[in-house]
Amino acid sequence: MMAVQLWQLLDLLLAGLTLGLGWAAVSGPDLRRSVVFFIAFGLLVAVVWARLRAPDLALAEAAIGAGLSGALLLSALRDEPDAETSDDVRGGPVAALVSLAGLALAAAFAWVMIHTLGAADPVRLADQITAQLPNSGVGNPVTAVLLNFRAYDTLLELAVLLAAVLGILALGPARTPYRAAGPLLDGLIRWLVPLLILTAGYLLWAGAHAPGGAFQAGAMLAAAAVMLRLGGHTIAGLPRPPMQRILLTAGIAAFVLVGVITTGLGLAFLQYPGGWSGGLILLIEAAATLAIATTLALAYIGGRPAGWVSEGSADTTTKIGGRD
Amino acid sequence: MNSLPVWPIMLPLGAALLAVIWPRRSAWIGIAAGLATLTAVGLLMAQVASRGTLVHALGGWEPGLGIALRADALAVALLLMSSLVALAAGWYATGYFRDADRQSQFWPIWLLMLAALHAMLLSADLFNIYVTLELLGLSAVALAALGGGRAAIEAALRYLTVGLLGSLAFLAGVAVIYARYGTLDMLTLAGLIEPEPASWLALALMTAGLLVKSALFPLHFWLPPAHANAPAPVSAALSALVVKAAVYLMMRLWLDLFAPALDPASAWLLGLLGAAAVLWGSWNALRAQRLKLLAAYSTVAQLGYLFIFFPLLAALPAGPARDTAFGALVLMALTHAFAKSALFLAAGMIQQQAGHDRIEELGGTARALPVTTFTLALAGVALIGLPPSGTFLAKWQLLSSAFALGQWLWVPVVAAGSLMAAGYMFRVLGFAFGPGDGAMQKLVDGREELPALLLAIVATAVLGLGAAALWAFVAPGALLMGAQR
Amino acid sequence: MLFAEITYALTGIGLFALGLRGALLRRSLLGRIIAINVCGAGVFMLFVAIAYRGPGQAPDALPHALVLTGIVVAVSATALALALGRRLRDSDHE
Amino acid sequence: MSDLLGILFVLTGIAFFAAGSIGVLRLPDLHSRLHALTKADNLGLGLLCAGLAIIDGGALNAVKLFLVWVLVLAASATAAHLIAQQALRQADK
Repeated sequence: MMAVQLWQLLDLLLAGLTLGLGWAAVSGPDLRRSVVFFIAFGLLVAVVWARLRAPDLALAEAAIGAGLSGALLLSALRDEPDAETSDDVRGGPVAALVSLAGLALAAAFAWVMIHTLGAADPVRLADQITAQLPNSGVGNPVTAVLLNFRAYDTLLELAVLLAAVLGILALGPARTPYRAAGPLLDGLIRWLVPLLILTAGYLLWAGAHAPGGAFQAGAMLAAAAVMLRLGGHTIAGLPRPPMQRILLTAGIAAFVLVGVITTGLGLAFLQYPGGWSGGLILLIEAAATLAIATTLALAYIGGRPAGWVSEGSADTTTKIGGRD
Repeated sequence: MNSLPVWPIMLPLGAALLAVIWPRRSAWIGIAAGLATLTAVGLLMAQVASRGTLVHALGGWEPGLGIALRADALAVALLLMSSLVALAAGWYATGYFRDADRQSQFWPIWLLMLAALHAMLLSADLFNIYVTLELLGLSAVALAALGGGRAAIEAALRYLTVGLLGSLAFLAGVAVIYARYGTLDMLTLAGLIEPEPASWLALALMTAGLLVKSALFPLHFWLPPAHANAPAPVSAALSALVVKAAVYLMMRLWLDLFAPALDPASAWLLGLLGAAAVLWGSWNALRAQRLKLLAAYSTVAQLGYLFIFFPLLAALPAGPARDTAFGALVLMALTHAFAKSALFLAAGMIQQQAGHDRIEELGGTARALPVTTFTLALAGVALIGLPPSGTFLAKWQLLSSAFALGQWLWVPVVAAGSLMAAGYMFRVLGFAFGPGDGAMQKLVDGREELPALLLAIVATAVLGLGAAALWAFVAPGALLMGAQR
Repeated sequence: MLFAEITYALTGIGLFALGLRGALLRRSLLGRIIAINVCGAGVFMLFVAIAYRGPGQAPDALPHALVLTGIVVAVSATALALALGRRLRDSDHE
Repeated sequence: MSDLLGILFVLTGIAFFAAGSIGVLRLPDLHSRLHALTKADNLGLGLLCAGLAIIDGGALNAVKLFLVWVLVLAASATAAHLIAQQALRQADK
């Protein structure tokens, strides 16, 4: 009985800390503080995922939610000349009204959820997933959902990543690179990058039966790219642009090819033929890892790398069409 | 298993990959993909017409555990609309983007947007719909930013942040549904949803998200700058297709999935907001100084009409009267899509030739660009709702349903909206036919005016004259999933 | 009803409302993006809380997969928004 | 017995973390704050990892925990160095 109450206390502490950091991150007006608090908030959310027995999410949140988002926000902060804008947060009656509305929404939402969670059957789809897990080709239920049961969601999610990075590339050339690293940072990068690549390979492989998978592995590779970029490597270790184009599309291409082949066999789209599930999933995940890493790395670079447009045309950002 | 529903999504998606890998061939890839997608939609339509609704369980898993695609008459009608409009706008884009780099940036994102639209129309899974909403939103923002000017980037940024909040509200609603009913499959849910607080909260959250996306007054503020500053083919797709996708989801939720849990009177809220949108949008279109801004405000108004149908449909009992009103709603949405895309493409043509789109300086346009001016006039016929356009029939039906149900309020709104639409369209035409040189260059290739003209002809003549066939095709699906209980 | 489930579900709702408020009230792009991300984290936490089934039981993997998808979508949108913001700033300096 | 030892290690580690955090909040200037942060946290994390390894008892996990400690050590040392360097540069301006 004591132990249960201790856990409850820890839950309350963790929940309260999360809310407090969330508040600190959104309340402003100092942008630098907001970014730092947001990164800390992301790490704390990763702890919450671990607490709620979602290790896959804890990994992804730490690497993507806190890590990469944080890196993106920090480099955006570099462009902000006046990070301490005192008029950043709206005040006055509008603010009071919005706060009141937010409070009312939260109260109504909370009331409904307390009643719903009190009455609803907590099984939902969990038992179906457990029952079909042996037929999915992998042992980790999250990977089974992502790459088999709801593989189509993951396919469209890779398309979301692609759309975002194509939008970024269309906006203009890459950000100015960082200056070359000093000896100490350079030494760290030399150590870390191979280790990150190794970890990515491990996470990709382990994802079949343990926490991990394409997204976590891709994020690790992207983290290696971010490190390289911070150390002064202009294109963050990426290959030449024609290869970048192929890598960007690799994940979706693997999905679509497998899907087209399965429909050709008279099966449903992405219905892996018996016995092939495990292998096909690993193949798709490997392609997706490379695609995710390339996408996130290019997003971090923030624009077209040199040579992105083929020879013969200058890489300009002329305003065609929008002559207004 | 019948795999036809997969192709309208996978053809543009696969083509987007090819367009990324071969940037110099992207225009050819895009047009070929547009034709192939149209063919696939045609085949799907034939199947649905002969065999009824098609369901494809992706991955072979039972829907619930897996995700199902579902092609019914409504979805297929809108698929046909989007593949036709996208093909015409894409054809136009090959001439519009003179710069090879812009051309190669445009096509992959354009094809991703088309895939997202089709995936959304066909999806029968609530979380999957969230993913398609995000894909549609991000690709639309990336396209809107292609204009490159400060106004375009600023509008795209607001479009993005507002859209993200909308998607998150939708997702919160999905979480409530999963917590209460334990599934995300809409066909399963159609038999489960009860009139209770969890359902209402979920619907309220999802509706809030979708109202932002469909730019219903007063959440329309992001639309005019985003649509008016994007490149013309993008504006056409945004106004004709992207906002309509959100309206389509509203139809699915309000008239179908949640209908058994709702008091018909609650749809009055949507109707009232729609009426306000008609008046506000038309008024601002009348005052607009630029042709593309006029077209964007006109979209705000025309979307308003679609929402006026909601209280009518909610009040009508199942039967022929409801089917007819439902058909009118679909007809209205389709006609607006073709007319508005034609209007934006024509406006883009004028903007490119004259170097501006200021309405009061359009003098001489009729002499320099007779086909484009004719397109403007045809699109105007459809937007005002003159016969023989589809809008005329739809508004007629809307008014007769309002009379039959005693919902008098909508009658003066429709009348005022139509009068103002006549006002803003005749204002444009008046200046276009007026004297002046308009600083027009001679058009190099007359074929560039064709896509807009064809779209306008579909809006004004084909949909109006073919309305009976459309009605017969869509009406049996008027109850959609509810019919399968 | 489990204590942890309801605690974290309510925390998620709180974060959702906090983020929404921040996104509506902050003027700077960076501030708004952070608020939207906090808002998203709130929705994700609601999903993960629903998935939790107590210390002895394996949690429901479906919401976990959905949240993983959501996290990736969120970082894509963040990157696009920041790139647009930078382009806007550049065009101000031109 | 080994559990008790492990818990002792973990608690001592937490105490170091707490001291470091208080140092960051209370110390007057950047360099002494950095000092408090890196010293206390590195030692604290080391004790924490050691304690967890003792409680777990497995050799493989002990190696992993050791690796975690080494990586954080390397990263925080580099970060502290970079921050201090940047501070000196700004002070020169």
